[in-house]
Amino acid sequence: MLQLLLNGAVTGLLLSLPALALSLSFSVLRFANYAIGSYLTCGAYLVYLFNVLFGWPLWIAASVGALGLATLVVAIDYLAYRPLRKRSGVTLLVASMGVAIALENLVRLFAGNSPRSFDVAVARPLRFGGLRLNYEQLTILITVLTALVLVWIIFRLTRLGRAMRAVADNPDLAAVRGISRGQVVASVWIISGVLTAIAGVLVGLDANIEPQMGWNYLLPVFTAAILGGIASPMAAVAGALTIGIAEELATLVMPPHYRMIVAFLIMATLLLVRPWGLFGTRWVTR
Amino acid sequence: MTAYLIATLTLVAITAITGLALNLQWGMGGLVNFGLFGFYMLGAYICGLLTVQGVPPLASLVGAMCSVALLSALVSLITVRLSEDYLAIVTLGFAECLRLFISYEEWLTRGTLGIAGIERPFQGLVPAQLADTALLAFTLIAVALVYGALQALAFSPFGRLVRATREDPAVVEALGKSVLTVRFKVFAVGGAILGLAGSLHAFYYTYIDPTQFSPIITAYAFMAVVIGGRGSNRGVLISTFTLILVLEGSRFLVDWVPHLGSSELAAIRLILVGAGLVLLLIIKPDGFGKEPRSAEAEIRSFTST
Amino acid sequence: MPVIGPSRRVFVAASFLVASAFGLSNSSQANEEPIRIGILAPFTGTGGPYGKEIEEAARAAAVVINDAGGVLGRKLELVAADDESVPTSGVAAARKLIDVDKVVAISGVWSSAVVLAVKPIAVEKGVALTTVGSADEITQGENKGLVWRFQTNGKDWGAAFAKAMAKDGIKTASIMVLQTPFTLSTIEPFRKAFTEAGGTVLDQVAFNPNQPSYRVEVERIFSKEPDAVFVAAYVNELSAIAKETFRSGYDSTIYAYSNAADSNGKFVQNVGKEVAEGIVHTQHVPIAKSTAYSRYLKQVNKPEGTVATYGGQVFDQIVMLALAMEKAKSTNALDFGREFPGLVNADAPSIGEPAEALKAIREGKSFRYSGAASDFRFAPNGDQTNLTYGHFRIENGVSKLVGEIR
Amino acid sequence: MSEDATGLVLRDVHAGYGGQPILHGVSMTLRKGERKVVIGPNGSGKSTLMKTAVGLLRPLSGQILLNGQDVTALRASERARRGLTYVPQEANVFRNMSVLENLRIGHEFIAPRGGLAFAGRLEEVLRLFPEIRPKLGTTAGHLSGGQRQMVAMAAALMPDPTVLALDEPSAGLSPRNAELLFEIIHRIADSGVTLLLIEQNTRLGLGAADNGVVLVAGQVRLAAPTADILANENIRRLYLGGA
Amino acid sequence: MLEARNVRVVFGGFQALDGASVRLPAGVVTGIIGPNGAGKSTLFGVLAGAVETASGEVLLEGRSVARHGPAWRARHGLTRTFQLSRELAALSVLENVLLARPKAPSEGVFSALFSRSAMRAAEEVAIEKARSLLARVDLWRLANAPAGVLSGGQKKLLELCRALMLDPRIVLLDEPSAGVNPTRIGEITEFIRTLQQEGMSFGMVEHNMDMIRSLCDRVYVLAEGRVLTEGRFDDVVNNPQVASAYLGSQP
Repeated sequence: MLQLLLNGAVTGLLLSLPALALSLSFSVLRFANYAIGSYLTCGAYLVYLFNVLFGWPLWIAASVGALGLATLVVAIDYLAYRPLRKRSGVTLLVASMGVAIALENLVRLFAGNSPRSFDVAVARPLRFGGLRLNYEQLTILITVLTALVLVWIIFRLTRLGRAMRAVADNPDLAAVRGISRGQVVASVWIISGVLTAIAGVLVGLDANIEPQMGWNYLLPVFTAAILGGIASPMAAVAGALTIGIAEELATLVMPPHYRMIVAFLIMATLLLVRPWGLFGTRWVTR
Repeated sequence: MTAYLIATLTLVAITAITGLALNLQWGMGGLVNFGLFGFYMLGAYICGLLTVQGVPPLASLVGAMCSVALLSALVSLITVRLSEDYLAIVTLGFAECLRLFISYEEWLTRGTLGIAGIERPFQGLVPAQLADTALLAFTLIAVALVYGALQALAFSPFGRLVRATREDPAVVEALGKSVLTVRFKVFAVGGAILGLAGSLHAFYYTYIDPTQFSPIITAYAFMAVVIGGRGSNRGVLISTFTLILVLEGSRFLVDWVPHLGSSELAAIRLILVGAGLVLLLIIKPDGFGKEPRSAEAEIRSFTST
Repeated sequence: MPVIGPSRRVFVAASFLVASAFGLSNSSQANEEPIRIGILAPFTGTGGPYGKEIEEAARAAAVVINDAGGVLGRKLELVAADDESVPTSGVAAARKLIDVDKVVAISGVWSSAVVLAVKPIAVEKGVALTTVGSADEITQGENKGLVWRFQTNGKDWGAAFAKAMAKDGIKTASIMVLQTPFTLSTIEPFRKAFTEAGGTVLDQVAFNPNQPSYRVEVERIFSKEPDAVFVAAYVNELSAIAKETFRSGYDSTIYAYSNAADSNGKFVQNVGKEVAEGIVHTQHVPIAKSTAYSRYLKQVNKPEGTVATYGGQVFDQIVMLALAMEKAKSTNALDFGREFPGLVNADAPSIGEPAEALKAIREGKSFRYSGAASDFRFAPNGDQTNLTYGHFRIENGVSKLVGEIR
Repeated sequence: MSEDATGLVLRDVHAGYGGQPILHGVSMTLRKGERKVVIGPNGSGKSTLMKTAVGLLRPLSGQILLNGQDVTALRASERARRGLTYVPQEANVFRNMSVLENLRIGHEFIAPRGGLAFAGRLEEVLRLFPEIRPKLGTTAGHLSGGQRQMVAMAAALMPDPTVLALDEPSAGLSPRNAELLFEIIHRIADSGVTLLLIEQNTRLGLGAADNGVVLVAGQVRLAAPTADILANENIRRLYLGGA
Repeated sequence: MLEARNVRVVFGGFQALDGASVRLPAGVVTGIIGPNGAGKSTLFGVLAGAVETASGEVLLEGRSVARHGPAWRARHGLTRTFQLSRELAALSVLENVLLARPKAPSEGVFSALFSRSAMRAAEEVAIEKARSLLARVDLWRLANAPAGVLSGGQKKLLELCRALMLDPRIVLLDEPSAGVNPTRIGEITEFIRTLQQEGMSFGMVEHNMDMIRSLCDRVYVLAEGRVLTEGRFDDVVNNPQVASAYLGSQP
C-alpha cells in the first residue's frame, strides 16, 4: 500500500512537469497546446543526441537539450502560432495538432523508430524496510521538486512572474501597464520548453526514448492539467499527483488495464462537483 | 485507379458525415466533443455485432444510430454543467474508457481480434465487381441526407436555439428554454449521425477492431470543421474533401521521390500533412463557408456604429 | 554456420550469367512491364521499429531475384507503403497498392489487425497476401489460396515457450501480455502446455499498447516472485518492462519473443547488458544455419549471427512469391497462390539459394525451398508447420542458442 | 502652440474594427496639464477613440503624437513607457493578484529602471488614495467596484505618468460612489497630471474637466471649454439628456 | 405576484444576500436601488432562478418556485435582462429577438425536418411580432446585423425587446438605462410606462434616479445584502441613512 502510494506519487510528479508547462501556456495564450507531447519527445531526443552521440554527461546534456528545446518551442510559436494568435482557442488547438504530427515525424525522420536509452546504467533499487525506491524515482523526485520550487519562485516572487500572471489575468490591461506581451509569451514558451525537456529526460529514463513517448503521456497530462483547473498552473501539479496516486490505488480494486477508467471516474465525479477544476478558480468569461 | 478513387471517395464521404456531426455539436452548439471517436466506434461496433448475428445490414445500421443517439444523449446529461475544456476531456476520457472496454470484454466484442465478415447493405443484390461502387452510392446518399437534414436544422428555429446556447446558455435559460434539453437533443442527433458514420465505417472495412478507432478520428473531424469554417455545413464538405486529398495524395509522394527509404518518406509525408494543416489555417482564416442564419428579414439596409 | 563455398559462388555466378543470357535472348520479354509487389509495412506507429527491417529484407530478396533474371523474364518491382500500424491507414494504403500500382501481391504486413482488415480486399481483388502476423484468425475462413503466413501461429509459439520453460526447470510462471491479437494468441496455448507439463501459472495481467509506464504491472506480477515471467510484447514494451523489473529489484527470468528480445540487437543496445542478462527468448529457427538466411544477411550487410526474424520471414515471402509465379507461369495470384505448399512441401532435395531454386523451376527439376526464417512446410490453410524453435539466452549482451524445441 | 507643450495630439484619426471605420477623422490636442473630457451619445466612438489613443487599437489612418513624438506605430506597452497610462472601463485590475502586486505591476514595467523607486511612489500614490492602504494585501478581485476603480487609477499613477487616460470611471458605480470617485479625480488632476477622460455621466465628467469634446458618430461635433458646452442649449438637449 | 422571503446567498464564504425580502406586486414597477455590491443583481438572479439560495423562499404568484430553474420561470411569465448586456453576438438582431418567442413545437428537431410548412408559418408570425418590437426602439433597420456590432445602448434595447418577445407578466430589468444615450432614456421610460399601464409588472435595478422617480411606486434600498429600507420614492430618498449609504449629494 505504501509502495503503491510512493509509486503513484512519483508517477504524478513525472506528469506534473508537462502538466505545469501545458497550463502555463494555456493561462497566457488561452489555448491547449496539443503538441506538448511531441515537445516532450523532441526534448528527450535532443538530450539523447548530446548524451549518447556527443558523449556528454546526462546533466550537461539535459541542460543544453532543455535550452535547445526552448529555442525550438519559441521558433514554433513564431512560425505556427503567432500568425493565428487572434483566432479562437480551438483553431489554435487544431493548429497544435498539426504541429504535433509534424514534430513527431521529424523525430522519426532523423532518429528512426527504434527505442533508445540514455547512456545511464540501470541500477538495483534502494530499500527502506519493505519500501523500494529506485534511482530513477529518486532522480524524478529530486529533479521535479527542484523544478517546481524554482517555477514557484519565478512565478510568485519575480518581475517576470508578475508579468506572466498579469498577462494571464488580463492581456489588454497588461499591455497598458507596459508589459510587452511578446516577451512574456516568449518567456512562457521558454519555461514550458525547459520543463517539457526535463520531463522528456525523466520519461526516457523511466521507460524508453521513442517517437511516441510524448504521445503516450498526452492524455494523462491533459487530464492532470484540467483536473487542477487548466488556467491555474500550480494546481496542475496537484492534479497530476491526484491522477498518479488514483491510478495506482485503482489497481487494488480493478484489473490494472482498467485503471484509467477509475482515474476517469474520479475526474468526472470531481468535475461534476466542482465544474471549474479541483483547485482552479471559476472561469470568468464576461 | 477508378477502384482506388471509389474507395477514397467513400472514405471522404464517411469523414464528411463525421465532420457534419461535429459541426452540429461543436460548430453550432459549442459542445467540444473530443470523444467523438468513441461514439463513432460504438456505431461501428453495434452495427458490426448486429450484422454478424444475422440482423440485416440496414436494420443494424438503424439500430446503431438509435442506440448511439441514446447513449450520446445520456452522456450529455452528465456533462451539461461542464464548460468547454472540461467537456472536452470528459468526453475524451469516456471514449478512451469505451475503447478499453471493447478491447477487453471479449465475450461481447471479441476484444482486440475484432469483428470480421461484416455484411454490407444490398450485398446480395449487387454483383461483386460493383460492390464498392454500390457502397459509395449508398454512402453518398447518406451524406446527402445528413447534409439536407443539418441544413434544414441550421435554418430552422431549432438551429437558432442551438447557436444561442453556444453563445450564452444563461440567456437561453432566461428566455424560457431549457439548455439541458437543447444539449440533449444536439447530442442525440449528433450521436445518431456518428452512429451512421460508424456503421458505414464497418460496412466499408467489413472488419473492425479497437485499433481502428483513436483520437485521430476526432482530430480529423475538428480539422474538417475548422478548415471548413465553423458552423458551415457546406464548408465541411469542401474541407473534408481537401483534407482526404492531402492525406491520401501524400501517399503518392513515395512514387515521386524514389531515392529515399520508405521509413523516411513515411515520416516526410506526415510532416507535410502536419505542416500543411497549420498552413491551411494561416492562409485560409475564414474557412470555406459561413454560418447560416435562421431568418433574414426583408430589409437590406445595414448600418453599424 | 556454413559459409558459401567457392564452388557455390561459381555456381551462383554461372546461374547469374545463364539468367542474364536468358534475359537477353528474350529482349521482347525484358521490355515488358515489371511485376509489382506491394510492401505494406509499419514505418510509423507502434510497429515503427520493425518497418525498416521488413522493407530492407524485401528489397534484398528482390535484388537477388532480379539478379537471377527476374520472374518469367520480367523484373520484380517493389512498391512500399506505410500502414502507420493502424488498420484504417493500412486499408487505404493497400487500396492504393492494388488499384493504382496494380501489385500482384501485398507482402510484409506486420500487424495482425492490419492483415485482418486488408484481407477481405485482397481476397476480393485476387491479390496474394503474405504476412508476418501471428493471430490465428488470419488464416481462417475463405482465403482462395491467397493468404500465406510466414510466421508461426500463436498456438505453436505459445507451446514452444512452455517447453522452453520446462527444459529450464521452471516450476512457477506468470504472464504479462500486451493486448493485441497476436500476443494474446500465444497465451492460452502456453498456459495449457505449461500446466500440462506440471507447471503452475501464478498470475496474469494484460496491459495496453503505448502505456506511459508499466510499473503497476511489474509490481503486481513480479512481487509474487515466480520462477519465470512470460512477457508477450514487442521490443518497446519489453525494454520498459525489463528495465522496470531490474530497477525494482526483481529476479524472475523473463521469457520473450525473439523479435522483441533481440530484434537486430536493438534490445540489448537499448536496456544495457546488465538488464538483458539471462533473458530467454524463442523463435522458430533455423534462422542461424540456413543458406537462404545467410544470403539475406549478406544482402543487407548484416554480420552473421544477427537475429532479424521479421527480415528473414519477409525475405522468404518475396522469394516464395517469385518462385510461385515462375512455377505457375502466371502473375495472377489466384493461379500462383496455390503453388505455395508445393514449393516447400515436396519430398525432394532442399534448395536454400533463391537463384538456384528459380533455375530449378525453369529446368523443371523437383526440389523444395528451404526458407531463410525457417525450414518450414505449409498447411493447406496457409499456416506454416514443421517449425523448430530456437531457445536463446542472452549472455553478456549476446543471444546464445542454448537448444532447440520441436 | 508649440508641440513640446502638448501632452497628446490626435491628427485626423480614422479607426475601427475589422476594417469598418468607427472614427472618421478625429483630431484633438491635449495640452500639458489640461483636463479634457470626451462626451457623446453611445456608439459615437468614445471607447474606440480611447483605445486608439492609448495604443490598444491601431488606427486605419492618421497620426498620434505623445509629448511631441509620433507614437502612431507604437503599441500600448511602449506608449505607457513614454508616459501615457490608461485605466480601462471594465476589467481594470488584475483580479487574481493582490492590490500591492497590482500597484507594483503598474510601476515596474513603465518607470525607467533606476528611476523613481517603488517605495517612494507607493507612498505618494497611497497619499492620494488613503482608502486602499488597508487593502494592500487583499486580492483585487475581492474588492468592490469603487475600490477596484481606485486601485486601477492608483496603479496607473504609479509610474508618475505625464498623461492619464480614464475610460468611463463612473460606469457601474452608484451615484454616491461615482461622486466619491470624482472627488479623487479632482485630487489627481490637482497633482498636475494631464487628464483625458471619457464619461457617460456628463454632469460629473464636465465638472471634472477644463475642456470638453463632443463626439458624435465618430466625428468631433464640438470642442470647447466645459462651461461653454454646458451653456450650449442644443448640445444639452441633444446629447446630455436631462442632466 | 413575485416575492422573495428572507433570502440568503453565499458565494465561497462571501454573504452576497443576507436575509433579504422583497415583494414585487402585480401591475407596477418596483425599484431596487443601493450601492454597488449591495446584492441587487444577485437578488435578481435569485428571483429569476439563476442563483442558488442557501436559505429562503421565492414565490411566484403565491407558489414556491425554489426548485424551478430560470427556464421554467420564464415559461411561467417571469424573465429578466442583464446588467452587462448579454446579446448573442454571432446571431442577428432579429434572431436574438426571435429566440425569445414562447416555446413552441416548431422549435424542435422534428418540425425542422418533417413539418417545415407549419414551422415557416409559425416563424412568420414570430417575425411580425419581433418587427413591431424592434421598430419601436428603432432597431428594425439593423435586424440582419450581427448583434455584436450594436453599441452598448442598442444592446440594452435589444435585451428589452428580447424579454418582451416572451409576453412576460413580470420583467426584471437590471439597469436598463446603463450605457444608453441620455436622449433615449426618456423613450425607454415611456415604453416601460406604457407596458405597465397595459398590465405588465416590472422589477428594476437602476442608478438613474430620474427614471426611478418617474416609474416606480415602491422602492427598496439594498445595502450589504439586506433591505435597508423600503417605501415610496420620496420617502426613501429623504431617508438620511439612504443618502449617506448611497445617494450622495445628488437630488
